[in-house]
Amino acid sequence: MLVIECPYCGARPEPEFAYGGQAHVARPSEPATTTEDELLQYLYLRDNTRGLFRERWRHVRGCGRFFNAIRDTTTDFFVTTYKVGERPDLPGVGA
Amino acid sequence: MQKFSGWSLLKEAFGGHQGWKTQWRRAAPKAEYDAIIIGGGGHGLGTAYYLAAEHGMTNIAVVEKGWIGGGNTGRNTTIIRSNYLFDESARLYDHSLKFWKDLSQVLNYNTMFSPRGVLMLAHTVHDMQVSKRHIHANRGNGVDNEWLTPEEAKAFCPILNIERNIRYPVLGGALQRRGGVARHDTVAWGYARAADALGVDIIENCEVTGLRKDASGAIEAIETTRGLIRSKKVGVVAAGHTSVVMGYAGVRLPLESYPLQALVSEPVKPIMPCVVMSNTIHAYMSQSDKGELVIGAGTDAYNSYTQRGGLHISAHTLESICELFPMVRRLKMLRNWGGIVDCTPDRSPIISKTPVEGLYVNCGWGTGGFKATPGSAHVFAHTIAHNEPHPLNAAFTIERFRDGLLIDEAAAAAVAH
Amino acid sequence: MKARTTTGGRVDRSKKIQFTFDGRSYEGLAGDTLASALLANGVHLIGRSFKYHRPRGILGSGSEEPNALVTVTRDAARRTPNLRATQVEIYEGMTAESQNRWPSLEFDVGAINNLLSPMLPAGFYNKTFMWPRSWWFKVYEPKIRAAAGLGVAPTLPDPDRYAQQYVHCEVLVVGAGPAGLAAAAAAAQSGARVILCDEQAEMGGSLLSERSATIEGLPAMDWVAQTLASLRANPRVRVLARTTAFGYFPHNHVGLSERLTEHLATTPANLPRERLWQVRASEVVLATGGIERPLIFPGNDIPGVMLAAAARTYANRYGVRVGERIAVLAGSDAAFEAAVDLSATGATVAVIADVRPVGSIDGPGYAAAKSARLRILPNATALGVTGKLRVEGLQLGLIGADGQVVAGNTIACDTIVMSGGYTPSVHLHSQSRGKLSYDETLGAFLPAATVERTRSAGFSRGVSGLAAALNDGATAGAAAAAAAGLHTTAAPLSASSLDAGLAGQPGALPQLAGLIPPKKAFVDFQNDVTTRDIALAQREGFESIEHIKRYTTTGMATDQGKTSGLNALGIVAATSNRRLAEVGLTTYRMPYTPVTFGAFAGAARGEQFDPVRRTPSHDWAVARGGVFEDVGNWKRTRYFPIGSEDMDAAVHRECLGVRNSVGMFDASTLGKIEVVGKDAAEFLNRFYVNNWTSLGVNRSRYGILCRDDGFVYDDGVIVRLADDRFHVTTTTGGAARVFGMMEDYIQTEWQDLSVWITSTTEQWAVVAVQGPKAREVLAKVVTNVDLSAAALPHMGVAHGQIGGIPVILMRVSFTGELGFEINVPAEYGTDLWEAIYAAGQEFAITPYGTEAMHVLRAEKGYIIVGQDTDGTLTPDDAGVAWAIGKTKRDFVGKRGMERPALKAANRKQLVGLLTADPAVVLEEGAQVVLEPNRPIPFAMIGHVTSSYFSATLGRSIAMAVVEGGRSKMDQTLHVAMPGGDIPVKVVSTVFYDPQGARLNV
Amino acid sequence: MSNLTRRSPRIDATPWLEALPAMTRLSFRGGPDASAAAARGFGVALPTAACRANAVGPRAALWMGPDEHLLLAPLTDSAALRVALAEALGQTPHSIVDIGHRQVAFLVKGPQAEWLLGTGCPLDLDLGAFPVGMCTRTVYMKSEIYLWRTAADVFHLETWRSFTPYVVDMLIDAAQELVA
Repeated sequence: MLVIECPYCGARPEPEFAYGGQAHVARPSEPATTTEDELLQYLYLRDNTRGLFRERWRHVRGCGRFFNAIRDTTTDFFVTTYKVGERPDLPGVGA
Repeated sequence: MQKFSGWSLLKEAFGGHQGWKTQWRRAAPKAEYDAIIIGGGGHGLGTAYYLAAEHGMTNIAVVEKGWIGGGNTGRNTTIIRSNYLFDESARLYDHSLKFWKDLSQVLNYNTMFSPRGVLMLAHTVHDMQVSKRHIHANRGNGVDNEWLTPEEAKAFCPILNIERNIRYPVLGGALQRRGGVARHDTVAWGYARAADALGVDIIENCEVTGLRKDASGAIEAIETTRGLIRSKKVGVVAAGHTSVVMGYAGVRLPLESYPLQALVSEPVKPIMPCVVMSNTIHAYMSQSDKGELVIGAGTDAYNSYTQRGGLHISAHTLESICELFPMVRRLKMLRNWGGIVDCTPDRSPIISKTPVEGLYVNCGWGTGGFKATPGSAHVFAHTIAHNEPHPLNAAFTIERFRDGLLIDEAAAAAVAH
Repeated sequence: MKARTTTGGRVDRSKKIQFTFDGRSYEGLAGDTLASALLANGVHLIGRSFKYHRPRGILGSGSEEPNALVTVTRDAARRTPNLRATQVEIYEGMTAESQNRWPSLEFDVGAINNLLSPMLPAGFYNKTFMWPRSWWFKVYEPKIRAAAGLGVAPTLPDPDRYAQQYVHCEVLVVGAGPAGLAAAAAAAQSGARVILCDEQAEMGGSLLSERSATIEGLPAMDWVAQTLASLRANPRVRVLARTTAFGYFPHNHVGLSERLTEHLATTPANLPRERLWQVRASEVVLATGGIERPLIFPGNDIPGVMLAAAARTYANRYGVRVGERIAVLAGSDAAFEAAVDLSATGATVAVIADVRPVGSIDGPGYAAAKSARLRILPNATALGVTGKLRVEGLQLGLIGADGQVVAGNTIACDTIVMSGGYTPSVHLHSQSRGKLSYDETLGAFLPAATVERTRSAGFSRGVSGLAAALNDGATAGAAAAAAAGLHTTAAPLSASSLDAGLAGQPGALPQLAGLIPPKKAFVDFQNDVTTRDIALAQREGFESIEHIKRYTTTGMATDQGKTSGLNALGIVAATSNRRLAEVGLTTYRMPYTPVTFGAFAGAARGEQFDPVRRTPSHDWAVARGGVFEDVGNWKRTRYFPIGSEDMDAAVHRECLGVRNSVGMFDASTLGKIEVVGKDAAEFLNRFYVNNWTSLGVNRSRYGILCRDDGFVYDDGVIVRLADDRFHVTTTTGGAARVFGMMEDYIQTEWQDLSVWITSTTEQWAVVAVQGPKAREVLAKVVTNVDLSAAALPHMGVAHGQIGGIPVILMRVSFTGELGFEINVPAEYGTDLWEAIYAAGQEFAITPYGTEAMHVLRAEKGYIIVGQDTDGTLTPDDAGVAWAIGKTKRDFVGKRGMERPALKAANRKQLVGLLTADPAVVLEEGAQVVLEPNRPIPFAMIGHVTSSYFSATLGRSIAMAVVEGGRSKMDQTLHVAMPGGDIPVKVVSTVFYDPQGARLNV
Repeated sequence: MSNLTRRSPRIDATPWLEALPAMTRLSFRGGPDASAAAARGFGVALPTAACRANAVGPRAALWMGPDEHLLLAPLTDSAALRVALAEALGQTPHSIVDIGHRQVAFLVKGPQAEWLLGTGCPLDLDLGAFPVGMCTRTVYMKSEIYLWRTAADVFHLETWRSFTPYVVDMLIDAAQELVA
């Protein structure tokens, strides 16, 4: 049971959160011009990073907000969490 | 290959067992192979074995970053069944189940396959509908699967609680009698020994650090902690680490790796004659030949490579186990461990060529890869040897996600309405 | 209690306790464990080993015990197998039994395996039982299975209760020996919240086994009592005895298992048997001490062979003389310390044989033994043990200068105690993913770099000696408090004790090959793993320690290698000429000691396994004999049988009741979401496939929701309550996930929209009134509303009152009849239900359940998402493509469903099926095929999704998804059944009133 | 003509549990402007600090999220409150949804209240970590709960109504070992 720092509520236990998968996966918003490959990227392809990974969480049993996190998937320790729309740069962390 | 049998055991007993030979050589990497398999689990070792045994490719290597069978092969709950819904899945898994039947004799290594029956419980009306759909579809594919009433289920598994006063009473179950369990380690060791006897190099403690392509973009070598090894055919069978390895060749996959836990109880005298699974309340249990109750838990919610999960995940599974089998509540958890399972969006595997010439991938087995070991290895060997898929894995491509031709075992189990 | 000393120990000699072991009565004292009480009665034979059924005694005195496993039975339902006698506290009337033997512990038929043992080396089962092939399934495997296991599981459900507790603290201290107590005291001084736990009944750790140690000038246990009293008086401190820290999880989450009642003769009804503590600690101090290692020599498993520390504990803590004539095998200085204390119990120490040469034997224990004039034999080892059910003698081996061993005397003795040095208990440090490094001097792995906020103290990090351990603990406790942001300093503590050296040599004793008697030297006692098994594994090429563990099963017994782990490593290192550090360790996994399943499950049992969500009509339905089904957490009434009706009869009647007059149905479980904001319509436009901007206020529309992959995800009626306010309904099971999906798109994709959503599922109770008489029923109860078709047409919405309470009336129908859904604030729901029922009496209103609802909607071809669709169907496949807003630029799933494969002509499409024989009801899930009478395997082109007998139509009806189904209208297909195919005709999914005449009245 | 009576889930009083009467309960959503405007209509400032409640007399505003507040008031205030809020908010974008029946409120109280909630709530409920005036959504065992500490040993707890029996039964079960 991880401790997750909600950018709004502070450090809270994992059962209050829902995982949201990889962060910053852009949704193609113009269906008319979206290619099959763009759709594939959006719907299915994921980095599945071993190491520092940008991911989404929702504080579903708390303030209800979606937010992003950078977590090391080899240790499950968080480096930081940040609000939707933000994107702190961090050495060694990919897109 | 030194013959294993009761006689050889007896003979060796008189010699103080001094005459047993090493089961597989401690091979050092050669400069070049005709094919390299990355990943020394059951699927990878099996692939090497079938490449050698059926396709005459003996100049091949299996490279493993740790010790063989140390990944999900040695960390799973060994459930074997083939009663999958879709034609493609049922045929692939049944292909595998047929191998299990005489795998011990073929490998001359007792894999302890025990077809004691796998019973999948239904707890809701919706579960029953899904079960029956499976049973009918399985029949069309020649896969045995039969419906049991709660009373029949209890007769088959006498410790099953079919009382109506529990939260989600058992409404029946789908039984595959040919399903069962096997001894996980022996699968890796048995394939390793048999492959080694055919000349396959099994190279442990050899981690892949890069994949090298030639000017045309085809695979030409792998970079490892033990040096560069050349090969024009490379098969990646790295389970939870597949994304990382394939990333070296610039191939992105529809995979996410999750922690999956399993646990065993202290050994007790036999109480559980079969395998019972409940997808609805997340519980899987069988009893090993040592007497331990072997219990599978769910995955954690998040991607991880830590090979461990949270306490709440195993606790949740034990809640369910104690409801289904209330007499085990006083028994104790002896050991709990975690694996890394690589899941695809449709929960079906990928056994496929890749956009990189000469690079093949076998992954995405999620929580259920052990059962498929021999069949998966067999068709993957075919794919590598012929540079074309075997008919049984032709549908399990990477492209199916782009084309919308999913084999959606997960969706087909749909959630309650 | 012939082996009880006359004085000393921490047992209460005034409180005698009667108990039975294998049916014989014994007497023990309050404070005894089962092991100490049996030893006090001279009983050493306690159990049988797993594989060879060898007689086994008591090796240790705590949770490390591999041999002395027993079953304790309170009553038929309260039988607990595989308990370590060394941890079981006796109580008056306790019934304990030995395990894995038949017919008796003394004479066990299974011991034949011991004679056959040359045939049963490690991995023997991999090599045999393969011929004849069928015998594996019929003979070998069943036999192996039947022989499996140690204790016998209970056969009745466990009636005891288990509790759980979340708790937070600044400092968690694991282990209440000297280091742990000092750590807790230092941390507590800072004002930190401190939790101190220890697996034993009494706190004090190694101090419990000391005779003469002092701390701060006090007898050690007086200091312990004083320290504990001060900790217990501190409201910020929690002291937990009988509590094992079993698992170290990410982010300093530590699981503790507390045993509350197992030691009591009568258990208070209000107390749980065990409690699982989930501790979240800012800092953790691991003061888990160490475990003594056995020496590996032939016969080292015979009852009467015991760890020196254990023998000393029995002497000093329990007042038990473990033998009358004792031989001591020393591999560390601690053995001498034990010899001195054993001698003080009145036992004769026959010899102290030390494997080390004379010059290298040194230490306080050695000095004490010398001054006690005990017989010390350096350069000596054990070649074997005589005796079967109890030690009778020790065969000495003498180590020459060249390392060769020659046979020495056999020393008569009834007990052999041994000390191979101590292994620091680094289990939890390792579980926390901390690194370990091998210390050559101590011969042990010690904690190195940490990952979590944790630190080890005392012997668990190799610090030995009482004063050193105390001060190491105090320093760690103070440092932990400081790291948690609190201030404290650790005052130095003074102490005196013997402080015998704890270092030793992991691995087997040197032996001369030719002299090894035909007896096995055990490494893992419970699993019967011998030195030869480990050698065999290596001979067969198993090099990784993980492979050796799995091949030999060493370390995999119920003690999880606590006494065997390092010895196995030592043997592997020695025989493979590797340094021990190179061989490496196997992974430490939770739990540290086995933990009861019930403790993990806690209070989640029976009905409380999962929340039961009930609707306002629930009690009414129960009173009417309603039969329920589980849908998610909800209980929904499936049907309301009258008298002896079965489901078919009840559903038949309920359907006709609705069609012919009027029925009522509790629709409260449907998910409801209020969507509010100036962009509410635009949001729904982007989210659902339909067009919403054109929907007028107080009008409703059926909506389809896809995911971006283009497959149907949910559906429901959506009402526009105002320009900027919609009332969205979802499926019962989809409520939470649709809400979450809406939040996802609002918060992360469409931040340009001014819209908010609120779940109102539980704000409203909903009664559906359906049937030709529905309007007349409503007219009797609803006021302030015009119910006429003109004022409130199909899909219209009106606001009225019932009994002065505002209600929302939705003219919607899932039956094809004139229908209304009445929404009332939930706390009026029960009364609303009863009011409708009362008003409907005049029309013989029929309460109906989900099953009739399913039939009625199927007659009209209305789909149920999750039954007729399964996550692989597009709206077009499901026949609801008409709902798609064709002119919309984008909506969720628009691009996904345009993929060629999702538009292929031969996709599975929802159609109706009619059997030739109207009485035959197809089975849901049955497969549709083109041709009859095919061999298996055969090609399947679809399956039956819904199938019922329609009372209205007097015949069966079914829906199915069929490849290219809509192009197969009127064709005959077949439904494959084991008993013979059933011919069916493909028809429209609308079986009843296709013009909708009954709807628009 | 029928009369409908309001019926709440039964919560038997124990030394640790106390049912609260039905109340006006609104879910308020909106940005800072809307919150400020709503405060004028409500008569209680809507907290801007996360997880904090303001209570003035019988009315309280609980922070539930960055754009979400739970407004509590006596049942009799209901109609007047809706009018006052509508006037104060005017055209400021916001959402008000009546959730008066969605949730059931009761107190968990007494010196063991913190311990009792700890049997199923994984939050740190120590007074230092969860002071008087703090509020949040969280979980108790398998149910979502709304938790608001109104005094050192009093927690105002709300659940969705169908979850109330589960939460109450679990609390009563856990409280068995407490002695009044």
